[in-house]
Amino acid sequence: QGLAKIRMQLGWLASNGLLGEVVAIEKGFYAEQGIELEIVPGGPNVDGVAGVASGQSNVGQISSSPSVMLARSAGVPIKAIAAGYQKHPYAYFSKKSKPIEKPADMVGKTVAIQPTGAILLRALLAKNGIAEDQVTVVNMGADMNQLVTGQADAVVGWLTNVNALKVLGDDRIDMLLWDTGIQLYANVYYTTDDQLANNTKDLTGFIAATAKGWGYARDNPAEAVDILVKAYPNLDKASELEAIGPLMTFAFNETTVANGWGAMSKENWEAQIKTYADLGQFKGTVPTVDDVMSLALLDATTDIRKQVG
Amino acid sequence: MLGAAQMMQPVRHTEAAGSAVSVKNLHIRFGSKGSEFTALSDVSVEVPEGALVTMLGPSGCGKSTLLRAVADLVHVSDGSISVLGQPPKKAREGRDFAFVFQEATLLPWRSAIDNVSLPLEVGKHSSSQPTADPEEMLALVGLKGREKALPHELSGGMRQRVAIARALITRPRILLMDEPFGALDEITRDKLNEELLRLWQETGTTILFVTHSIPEAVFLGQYVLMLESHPGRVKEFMKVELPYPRKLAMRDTVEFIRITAKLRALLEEC
Amino acid sequence: MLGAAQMMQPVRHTEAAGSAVSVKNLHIRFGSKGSEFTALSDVSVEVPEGALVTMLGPSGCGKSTLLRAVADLVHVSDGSISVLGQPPKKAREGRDFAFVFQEATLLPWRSAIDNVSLPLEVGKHSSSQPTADPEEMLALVGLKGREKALPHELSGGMRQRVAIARALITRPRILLMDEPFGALDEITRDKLNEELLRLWQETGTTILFVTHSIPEAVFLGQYVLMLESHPGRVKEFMKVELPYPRKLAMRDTVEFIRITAKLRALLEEC
Amino acid sequence: MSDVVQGSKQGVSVSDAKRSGVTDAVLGFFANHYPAIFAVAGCVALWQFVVWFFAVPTFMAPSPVEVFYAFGENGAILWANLLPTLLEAFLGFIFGNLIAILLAVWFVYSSTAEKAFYPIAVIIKSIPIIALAPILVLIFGNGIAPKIIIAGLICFFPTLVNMVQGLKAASPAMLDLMRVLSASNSEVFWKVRLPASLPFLFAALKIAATSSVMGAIVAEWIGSSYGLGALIIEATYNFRSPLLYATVVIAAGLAVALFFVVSFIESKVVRWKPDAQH
Amino acid sequence: MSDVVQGSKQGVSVSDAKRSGVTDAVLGFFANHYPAIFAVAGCVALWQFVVWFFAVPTFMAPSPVEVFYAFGENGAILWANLLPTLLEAFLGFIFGNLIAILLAVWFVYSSTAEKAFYPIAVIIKSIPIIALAPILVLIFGNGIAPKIIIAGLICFFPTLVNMVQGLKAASPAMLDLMRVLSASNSEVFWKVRLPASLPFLFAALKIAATSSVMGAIVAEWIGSSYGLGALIIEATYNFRSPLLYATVVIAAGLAVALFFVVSFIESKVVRWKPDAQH
Ligand SMILES: Nc1ncnc2c1ncn2[C@@H]1O[C@H](COP(=O)(O)OP(=O)(O)OP(=O)(O)O)[C@@H](O)[C@H]1O
Ligand SMILES: Nc1ncnc2c1ncn2[C@@H]1O[C@H](COP(=O)(O)OP(=O)(O)OP(=O)(O)O)[C@@H](O)[C@H]1O
Ligand SMILES: Cc1ncc(C[n+]2csc(CCO)c2C)c(N)n1
Ligand SMILES: [Mg+2]
Ligand SMILES: [Mg+2]
Repeated sequence: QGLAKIRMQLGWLASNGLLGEVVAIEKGFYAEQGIELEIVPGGPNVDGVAGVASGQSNVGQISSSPSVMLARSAGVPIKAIAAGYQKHPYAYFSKKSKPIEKPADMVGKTVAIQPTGAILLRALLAKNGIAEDQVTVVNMGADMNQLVTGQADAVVGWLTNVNALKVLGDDRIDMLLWDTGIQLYANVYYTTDDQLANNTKDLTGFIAATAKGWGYARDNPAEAVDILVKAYPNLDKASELEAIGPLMTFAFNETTVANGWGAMSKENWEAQIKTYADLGQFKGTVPTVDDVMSLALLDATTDIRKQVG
Repeated sequence: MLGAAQMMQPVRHTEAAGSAVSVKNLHIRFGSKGSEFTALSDVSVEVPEGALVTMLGPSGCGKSTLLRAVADLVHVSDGSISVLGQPPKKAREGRDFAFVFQEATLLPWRSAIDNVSLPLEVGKHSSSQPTADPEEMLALVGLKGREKALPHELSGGMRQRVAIARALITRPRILLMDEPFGALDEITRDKLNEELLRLWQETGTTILFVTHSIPEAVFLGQYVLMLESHPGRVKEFMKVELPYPRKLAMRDTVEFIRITAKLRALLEEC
Repeated sequence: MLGAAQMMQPVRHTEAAGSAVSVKNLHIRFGSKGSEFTALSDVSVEVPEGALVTMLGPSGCGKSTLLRAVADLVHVSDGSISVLGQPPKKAREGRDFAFVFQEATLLPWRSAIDNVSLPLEVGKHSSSQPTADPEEMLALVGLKGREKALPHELSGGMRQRVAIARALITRPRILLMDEPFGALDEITRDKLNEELLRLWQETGTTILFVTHSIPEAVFLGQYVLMLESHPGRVKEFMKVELPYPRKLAMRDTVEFIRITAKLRALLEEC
Repeated sequence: MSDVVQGSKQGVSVSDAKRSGVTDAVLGFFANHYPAIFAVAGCVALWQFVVWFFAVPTFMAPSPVEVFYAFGENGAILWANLLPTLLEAFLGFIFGNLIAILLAVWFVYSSTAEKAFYPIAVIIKSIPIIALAPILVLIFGNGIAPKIIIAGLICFFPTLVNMVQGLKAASPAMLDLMRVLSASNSEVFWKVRLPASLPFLFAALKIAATSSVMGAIVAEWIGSSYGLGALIIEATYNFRSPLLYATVVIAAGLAVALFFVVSFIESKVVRWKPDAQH
Repeated sequence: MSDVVQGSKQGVSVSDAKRSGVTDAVLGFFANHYPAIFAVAGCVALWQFVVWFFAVPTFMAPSPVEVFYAFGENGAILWANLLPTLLEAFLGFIFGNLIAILLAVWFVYSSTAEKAFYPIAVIIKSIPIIALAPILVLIFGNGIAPKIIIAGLICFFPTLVNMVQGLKAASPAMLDLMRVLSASNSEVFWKVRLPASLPFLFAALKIAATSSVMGAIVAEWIGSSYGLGALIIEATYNFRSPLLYATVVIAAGLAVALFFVVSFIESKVVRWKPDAQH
């Protein structure tokens, strides 16, 4: 009754990337802010940007920060408003017998990536002064088989995906993309310029409540997983219980201790833009930091967010 | 056996009021320009209203083609046809004629009785047009008891009889029959010959009847139209000077035999 | 016109050495248990080797079914058939017979000439089996010049003639013909009747020939087999006491007329 | 074993069937379907053998036994996700085929319409769902509607092509007959063209029966948190192989069931023999 | 305009065609295809109008003009990515249909095979590509092979269903004829069943022509860095709507072209009329 509706468009499957949101719904944090949250599904082929840009949804969550820059450059009027994961969990996995612990180890190896990850690998190589022709790149789908069978020396994935890691077992070396110098955000929240200007109050409430939800989830992982699995019965409770530990290390770290949940920095975004600009990824104009992100909502919710930092 | 014929209102059979079918300088060519085949060349015939014209001619001379042209089923290359004073298309659309095709052409998914009643279900038959009962029509052609059989369960002659019953079920002003009795045994054929004559005399229907049997052509025909081939054209159009009603016994008369012999001689020339 | 027949090696025609076709207590039922239909009931016939048997009977009495049973095309419910001392299946596989179906049954994608030469292309015809030239066969049935026509470009009678040519192109030991001349004009029919007789006398082929024309049955047949219906069974199997070679003129003889009259009377009883 | 029961008449044609009704039905079913049962069983056995012999790890391909356990463990989830997919597939099947049939009828009666819109239909069919999905979601929102549309779109094309071909397959002789009877276009359609096209239509419907399930699944990939499709991506991206395979088995089972429902209806509807006789 | 040229005979049937060969050909083409041209032009115009009238932003749906520009700008990329997809689609088309036809032949001659393996074929067709892809990559590696297999798999099923139906559509009368001629199974197949099934086969091939393109694209989505499918992913991921639409237009164009190639071949091969005459 009288609650303003906020639709949040996912850019990926409903998963543990939503822990805070489902907890906040269940615990009434959104209602406290006078809003009601509806979660719109996305998927591997649905980044949801069109849904947000067209105004069907008020806010969106997208897997990786580059999407926001690329969309902005293509003229889509969206801006990042918060970073769900401070560090991107994207990592290169290799075997101990043929380890890839640092970028230089990639030379002469075969790396399997999804086509959309090609630009990340190029950025990694450029950042570390490795010529692209020194690494053999092959394609992979959603599975890790090529590493197991030896068809490739490295595969990629998210460190939060415990089931994927289980497949690889303990005979595994992880190299986080973040640690190679390509520092992206994950689970980025974004909205349109228009929403940002005209729906400020509800969006502020949304950020505040979401932050509270994530904080509650971190403090009560077992209960949070229960809530998540109740909301999305297709999920596997055991895996989610295992995942929540590593996951929280991406959602909360020293930055959030200082600046609260969801914090982002202009410097980091600037570095991201530069990386992409140097690789010629912007077909339109090169966006400025203020084009791709706004700290307005974070600033408006500093207090609450810092409580859950 | 008299059922169907009796049901129809008796119409006094008057000699040739107007022209039921008038064919003038008809040419029909098949195929595309280079490889053209002339099926009919300069055919002209007048069929008086209420007449019964039987058609004879060597196989492939164009008898079916002529009937089909009258029924607006083939493209006329040259010349003109008028049916009851209208173009064939009009007559077809007004359902002025029924057609018994050379092949039975039954709908394989319909039982015998349903095939017979097809004309009652489709087309613009005016409700005033008298129709017969499908079961009685089937009985008339000797298929009582096989009403429910599908075409593939019927013998060749049975299928042909279903097609005949189908043509007779509405009372068309013109009946076009392409070898309707070709697959029937002589007994059944004789019976249906008499039945057809009675129907004709009682209703005044104009009938064009293709046959390969010279005696049948003479026995039934008020006129006999003979075509010859290469290319198909009129060889003879003659009046059969035998009185109606005709009885089967008439076929042994001298006059009858004289006419058939004459026609056979003509046919041999074709 | 003599071409095809002359090509075939003359084989002296000897009277009934053994049995070409022997049918014993044949029963044929169609349909499933509940709604069974008996097409043939207790039919027994012996066709001597080299005989020419013509078959008469009212429409739907089971003539086609009998021929099809001999050719191993329908399931025999009861009784037995032996063809040249073998089961029908063996005979069929050994291509001991050719079949002219009641419907022409041409392959619509093949031209007339290709339809005629089909038997030369398929099946286990031993190379020793004499065959005729497709063009000559087509000429024999009066289709010279229409070799390249597709079935849908031919008239009904023409299609039937193609089917006849197809059956005659190899020299089978047994010829099964189901109303082969039904759609032909009398002149063509007479010609083919004579042609068939010559072929039979020269080659010693056994022929089973279904017809609706009593004169045709008598003119051709060494024996006449008459079936009656409800259910289909043998009404009469008689020898035609007329000498060969038979000439068309024979049809006006008293003896001929006597036999046809007798058969007509029998048929009327069926 | 020796008493004759009325029911046996309807039973499938087991020769000398004089057993009791139930035995009869069971044996009849087995007699008719044992090749399928053996083949499926053989495939499952082969699969189990390969997994066992090559020691294929579960995440690459679980063994049938593991999949079987996954059924047990995830029974409730599978069941809950089956129903929405079935609904989408069914409605997509109905609408897709209906529109295809109507279009085919239009094409057959208007050659201008055929020339104009057949290419358009081919174009629409050739647009990858992934490019269409955002627009559909934009217009129809995120509910069941876009899923039905996608399932329908996937059924649509084979039926259109088959129906156009089928409606044109009516024999000229029958069309002539209808012409002489001055039958209207709709009468020609119902009495001749449609029955003549049934073999084509049923082939199309069999294709559509399986495609509609696939279509519903694909549609769920464009954004859905329920349905077999959602479960498949969930299982794929979260590396739950046994669940993935169990879901695929359910989906395939659904498709096979729909396929055989259509085949069964066909056998009841088409009881005549083609044109020429004997 | 007035001189009669030989060529006009082959020209399409423009009544009273007595123009020069070239004019004739152009006019003939136009006369035959103007409905399609108008329809496509109409759709494009409508699209342009909607985009303009509702001021649809480019990132949602670019206008035809923008797509046209995208063609110009990305001509080389589009061309380079067209060829691999065409190759995959073509080879998938060939193999998928070949296997489907061979299976259909087997099914028609062995009812046990049909009962055993038709359900298996339905099951295989019902397995989502996404579940099959990892196994295919496992077995066939990362090259063009799994793409051809996926394109083939997608073509395969409609052809199988249509061919089974088509091969069974031969008239009993013709089969009896062949029986009497003691024709072998293969003779019956080549002389009767295959010709009789051609309407079904061509319907299937038309479906397969468009499906094979779609199949190649879907296959490229599961992991490829070239081809129209990869370009679609790339364009989507980078929010390059005009390029996305240009690629989709190319893909659809390819599918339409293949469709009409099959239709053209059909019109050359099937020249007879169905069974009954006149
Ligand atoms: N497949 C079938 N199913 C049911 N009944 C059949 C089937 N085939 C034939 N019959 C029936 O068997 C009987 C004999 O048919 P058949 O074709 O042998 O007759 P026929 O003597 O050749 O007749 P016609 O002279 O008309 O050709 C007919 O009553 C027919 O209805
Ligand atoms: N569609 C067609 N294309 C080409 N030629 C045709 C076509 N239809 C008929 N013909 C030819 O026209 C001629 C006349 O055919 P039609 O069917 O009228 O003969 P008919 O007199 O009825 O012969 P029959 O007594 O054998 O039935 C034949 O030579 C035939 O080959
Ligand atoms: C660039 C990039 N984006 C997304 C994913 C996949 N992904 C997106 S969210 C998620 C689960 C985390 O909660 C996973 C696995 C990827 N692999 N690479
Ligand atoms: Mg004719
Ligand atoms: Mg018969």
